[in-house]
Amino acid sequence: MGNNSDEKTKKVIDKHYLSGKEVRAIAKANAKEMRRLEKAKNRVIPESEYVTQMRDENNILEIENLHSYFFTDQGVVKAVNGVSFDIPLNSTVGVVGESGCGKSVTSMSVMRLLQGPSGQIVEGSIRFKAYDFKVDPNGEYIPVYVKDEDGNVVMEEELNEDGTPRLLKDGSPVLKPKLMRDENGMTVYEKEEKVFDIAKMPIKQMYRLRGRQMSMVFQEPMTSLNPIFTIGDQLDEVTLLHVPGATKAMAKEHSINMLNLVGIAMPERVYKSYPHELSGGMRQRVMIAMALAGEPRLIIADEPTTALDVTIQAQILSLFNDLKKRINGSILLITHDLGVIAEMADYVVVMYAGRIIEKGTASEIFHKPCHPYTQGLQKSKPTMTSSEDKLFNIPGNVPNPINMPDHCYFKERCGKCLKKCSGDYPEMVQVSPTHFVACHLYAEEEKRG
Amino acid sequence: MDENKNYNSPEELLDANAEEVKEDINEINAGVDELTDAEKPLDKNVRLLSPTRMVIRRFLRSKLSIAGLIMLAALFLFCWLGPIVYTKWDETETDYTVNADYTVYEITAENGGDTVMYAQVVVSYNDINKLAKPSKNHLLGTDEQGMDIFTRLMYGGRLSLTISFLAVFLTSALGIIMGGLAGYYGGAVDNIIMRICDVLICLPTLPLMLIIGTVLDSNEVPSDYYIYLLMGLLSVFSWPGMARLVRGQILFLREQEYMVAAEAMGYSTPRKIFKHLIPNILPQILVSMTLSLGSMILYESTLSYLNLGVRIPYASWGTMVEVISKRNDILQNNFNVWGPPGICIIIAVLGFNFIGDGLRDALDPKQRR
Amino acid sequence: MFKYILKRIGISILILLGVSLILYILLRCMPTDFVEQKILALYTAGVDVSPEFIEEMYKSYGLNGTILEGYFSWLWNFVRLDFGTSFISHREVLSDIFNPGRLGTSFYVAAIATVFEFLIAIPLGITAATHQYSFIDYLVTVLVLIGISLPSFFFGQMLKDLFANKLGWFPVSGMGDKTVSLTGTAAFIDYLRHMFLPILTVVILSIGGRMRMTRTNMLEVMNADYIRTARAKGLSEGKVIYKHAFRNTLIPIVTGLAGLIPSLFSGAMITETVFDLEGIGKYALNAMTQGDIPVIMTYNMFLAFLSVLGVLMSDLMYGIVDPRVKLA
Amino acid sequence: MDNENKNKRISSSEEKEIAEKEALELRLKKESANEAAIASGDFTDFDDELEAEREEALKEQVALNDKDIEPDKDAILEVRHLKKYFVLKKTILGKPISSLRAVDDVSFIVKPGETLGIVGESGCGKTTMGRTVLKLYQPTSGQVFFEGVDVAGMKEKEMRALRTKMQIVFQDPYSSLPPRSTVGDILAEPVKVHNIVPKNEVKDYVLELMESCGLRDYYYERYPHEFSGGQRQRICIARALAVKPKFIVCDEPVSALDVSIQAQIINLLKKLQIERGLTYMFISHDLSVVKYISDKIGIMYLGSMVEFGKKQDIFSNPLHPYTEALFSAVPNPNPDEKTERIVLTGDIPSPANPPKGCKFHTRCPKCMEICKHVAPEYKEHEDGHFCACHLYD
Repeated sequence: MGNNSDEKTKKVIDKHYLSGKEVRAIAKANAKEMRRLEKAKNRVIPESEYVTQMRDENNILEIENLHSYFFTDQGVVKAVNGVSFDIPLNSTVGVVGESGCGKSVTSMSVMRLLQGPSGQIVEGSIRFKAYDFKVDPNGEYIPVYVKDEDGNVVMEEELNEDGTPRLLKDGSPVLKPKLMRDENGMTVYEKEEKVFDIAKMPIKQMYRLRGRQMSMVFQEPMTSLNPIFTIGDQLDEVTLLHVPGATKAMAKEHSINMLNLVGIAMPERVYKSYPHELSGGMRQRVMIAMALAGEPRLIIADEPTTALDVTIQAQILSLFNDLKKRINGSILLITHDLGVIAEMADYVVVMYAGRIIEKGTASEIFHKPCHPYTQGLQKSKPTMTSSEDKLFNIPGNVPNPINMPDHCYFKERCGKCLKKCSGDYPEMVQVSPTHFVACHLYAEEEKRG
Repeated sequence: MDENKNYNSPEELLDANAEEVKEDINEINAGVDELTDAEKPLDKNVRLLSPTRMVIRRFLRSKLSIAGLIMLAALFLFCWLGPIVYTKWDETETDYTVNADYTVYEITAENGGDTVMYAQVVVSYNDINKLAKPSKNHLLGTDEQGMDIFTRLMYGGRLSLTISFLAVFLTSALGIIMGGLAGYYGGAVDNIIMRICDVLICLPTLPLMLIIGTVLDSNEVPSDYYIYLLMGLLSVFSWPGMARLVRGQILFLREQEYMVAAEAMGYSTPRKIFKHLIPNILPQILVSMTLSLGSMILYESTLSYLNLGVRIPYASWGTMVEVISKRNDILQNNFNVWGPPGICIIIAVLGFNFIGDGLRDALDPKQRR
Repeated sequence: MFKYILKRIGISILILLGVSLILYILLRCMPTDFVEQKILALYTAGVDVSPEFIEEMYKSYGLNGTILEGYFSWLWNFVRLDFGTSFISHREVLSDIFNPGRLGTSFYVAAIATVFEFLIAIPLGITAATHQYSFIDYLVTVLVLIGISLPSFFFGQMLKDLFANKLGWFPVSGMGDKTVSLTGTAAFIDYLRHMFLPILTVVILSIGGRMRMTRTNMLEVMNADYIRTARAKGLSEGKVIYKHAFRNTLIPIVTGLAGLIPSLFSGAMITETVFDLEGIGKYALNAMTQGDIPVIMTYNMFLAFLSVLGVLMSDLMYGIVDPRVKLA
Repeated sequence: MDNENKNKRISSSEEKEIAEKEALELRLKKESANEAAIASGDFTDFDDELEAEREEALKEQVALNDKDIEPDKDAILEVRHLKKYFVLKKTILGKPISSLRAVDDVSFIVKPGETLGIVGESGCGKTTMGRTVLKLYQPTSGQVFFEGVDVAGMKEKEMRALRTKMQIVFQDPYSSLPPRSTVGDILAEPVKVHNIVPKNEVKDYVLELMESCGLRDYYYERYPHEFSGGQRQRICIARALAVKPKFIVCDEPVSALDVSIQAQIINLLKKLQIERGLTYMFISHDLSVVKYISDKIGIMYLGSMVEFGKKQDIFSNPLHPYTEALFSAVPNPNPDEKTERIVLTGDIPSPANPPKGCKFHTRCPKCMEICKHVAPEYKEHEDGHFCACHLYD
């Protein structure tokens, strides 16, 4: 036991840990930044400040240069660090990456569900095309009136409570414009398409989008349902909240329809039960039903099958695939499992340490992976059909995204490093109309070709 | 790279890809299992908080913890260093300076139709200087017995704090042993200990102490160690709280995989308990002990206030406040007699509670910020 | 369910037996002549204690036999609700302790204080939790800690000195103004004026713990996954807090209500003494300092019974309030 | 009076005898009816409870018969009729009323240097089995021979010495390391306790161990919370190796890890196996991982082994419908290859209340009438390929 070697290790440790002074400095800077961002979240601003235009009309969601940070005692964790991708209408986009790559934080940012005050969207924009009720200056919904062929509003007699027509003093009936009603007898309100920049929206405005325009299925079905309300209560809540004028009975009918839709065999019984009486797979179905109940245009599924058993995962995946055809909306699927992505997604985004390193259509990513990380990821997953003797592996560990270097984050683990890799972080390079990669290997090529 | 090559079919693409993959495997697998230096820089980049600093950092984040530390430090200095520096009076020394009380009576008398007012001054001499107002001689005045309040405050503090510490240590020791036994062995041992806990918890503490006080009285326990005995017995009856905490923690930890791993390693039972279980429940025990120090001080002072604790002429904070339970005039006129000890009690209890609360937050593994 | 309750009642009886055994052993720790002395002292002080009474006392407490004999003879009397006669008042303990006026006074003070405690503590606790690390949270935490750090005797006396002696807003002590005879509303107002300070003392002393409990529970619930689900549904923050989070926080609060049973009837010993209220607490304290054994034993058994009842009730409440808990 | 009473007593005991006799007859009748039903395939009047009792008795008989057979000399581990029940409810006197059959009559053999993969979903008892084999749980019944010695009946003290030969690596790398010890302490403690190397060589030994597990020497003084999941799992593996074991139970060692790290750990385990001649029992829910590392594979469902055999046999010729379903449930990472998959309906039943007959019949796509009533026998179909299914009767 050399004293010398002991002392050496000691020194290494001292450098390894943050000093008290540094910690105080971090805490001070964090507190200031968090206070500023929290304030911005709750301020009241006119709508014009967060209503924008889509870059491409075929997209439902466009994320551009999104930065979401966590302010921790050990420094700022740049969980999402300049992420940009689009979700086209009626398509499924899969985000894949390892733990800590920022995929879940991205989805939470879209829903504005980051846990404040430490988690904050710092920069960037998330444009979402909402198709929502139009509101008049008083904040009321505008009903749609029945019109005849000439475009004039049809008038109808106003009725008294007993069903007899209400008459004016001169005996003529009181007329009012006839309201348009849907098959349930519900009043139809005017809707309009509007593009919101979610990153800039005051948090109170988000209530209009969540559940109705975009909804979310979470990873942990066991804890994501409120244990003291029945499934029915929790499902009805969505309908009652988002369908104007909905009654309890209608909500129940709708909820049971939804439970049927997600393949629950005895919807009436499940409707009355409490979450703890159901199995994990059933609860995840309920979560999906809840996400569908508001008829949103975007469903975010954050690792929806990770907590489930293989055979149950297969059930849920086939349910999703079935739903994809039936619902009128897009899905943002977050997962670490390439197999799940391959089964579900049309477009794939690969993330690493808070950044996108590659994106493209599913077949591009799976058949022509460009980034060494994507390639490595695919090869390191043992498959049912492969039979190599030794599994490929990417050396090293997933980096902790505090104090990231300026160069490519994957450099240390990459087997194809160039000299250039020690330089700036690589730009996104287009290798096909739909395929982008952030790697110096291809930047070279682009210049050459 | 052949990214721009055209493939005729997906199969072809797949094949081409497969070959490429093979190359890559050979390329990258060279040196995979050996430690690559590649890992080093990123690893080094991240600087974390050491566990101790993490706790200290969280503890000191709260200004309340700092306030608590300062309050207690001041109080301890006052009680232990105070009597060494300020030696003018002793704890039980009565000030025998004779002082005179002047009482003025108004007397009205009729004097030939006029009402005339006289003042009659009655001078009464006390053989002791009791209930003196604060002065240079007595910084906080004197009490009923003519003893210096400032001095008694320091000695009383010594006693109150010492007793509380002893009681808490005794309670915790009992609690840890009983809870540890119950949690580790489970089964019948657990059942018996927990039923004993149930019984003890149902015993009302304050009335119980009153009975014990009566018992001690009846057995004519000398007042020198009367309070120690009383607090010792209090500990005997108040360990169930700690025992339940320890038991719960042990039951939780036993399920943790590292305890299963210790079992799989074939460690002996004492090693498992003392090297693996106890160090991991120590933080919770520490928090609970700090918080119960506060409540012990409250108990001690309450018992003293009820005339069950420290007996005059010895001082304790509770005893010093006790006077006012019988004398409304002292309550009204002599705040210097009962105010300072009361405030000292509050400061001590508050100090321990502040620190306990800060420690709880600092050691809470669930805290993420 | 029924079986469960029976089982719990059985366990409760066992606990009560344990409590009674401990109490009896403590009692027997007193030298027997002490009892005699105590009674004689009372006799000489003018309390009417006859030799027959002493004899009866010896018999009912088995003070002349072995401990076990004595215990069973005492227990037998106790089970028959024969609690003996008080040394001091020389009345039946049963009617003396459970005197409606005495029990009522303690109950009113405790009940009113509890209502205020909940009304203040719960909203404050929730606000502190939903604004974690904010100024309000800080303030609440400080207030909580101060509240639980106050010694009741000192704080009560301070309030008395300030509001009664110095400011004269409230009467110093007692239950009513004895100098004048009041009726109707005036008497009621007078009663309230006398009760105000004791209630204030109890509220301030107990509010801290309740607030802290609410805050901790609320914080835990607010971090739960289902709160995130509720937000993702599009519920407003207010609804998330008051419907989803609060309902979950309510479970321990409601079951905690049953745990209040002992404190409702046991009386606040110190507070009642400080403000000179004729409640059960003051009565018991008096008995204890004077060594009135029959009263002490009965009072302590009563408290033990109440706390066993409280535990049982709160467990039953869990079964009712929380759908996850099945009592079996 | 007395006489009358006596008479009554006699008559009552006589009645009892008669009743017993009748019951026995009825039972025999029912038993033969059951047998006939099984033979004919008509289960309308089938007595399920009786059948369950019969099967239970049969199992016990077989276990009793096998008890005295010498353990296999070539095997490092031989498990015979292993059962582990957890008591859920008991009477006041401690007699179990209902119990959870986590492991229900499992038998297999592992040869030195092999890797046995155990696959199953949650609640199938794979983790319990891993721990029971190591006697971290006391087996309810059955025998576990480790190198020819029955571990199941061993006392704790004897067991302690044997612990150096068999080790375990856990699933959750976060809860399996004590949070308040440094990596050095964690690794050095077992070495010191079991005197693996002389005291002055402990540190060097540990550093060497760390290097072979891919851990840097300066990690020695660090705490577990500073490491990522993969590194923690390396520490766990190093800890298991510290006592130079021969046999390691790997309880889902990679399922909490990221894909790229999974591969690292699997490769590490493989490397160590070759270097140190280790035998693994590799428990996982991920078929593709198990396939990669194992020589033999056992598939469990609700506490029972439903199929067991060499890897090649199981993959090329899966016998049990559950195995087939598991295979097809694994998502295929090829977006253009949309294979038809067998999706099992319904949920996994609770192991506390498993279905009658074949436990899998509630979800089985090939369920027959007999499956609902009679539990299939676990038997060898080909050389070393076991299966419990009525399809192959």
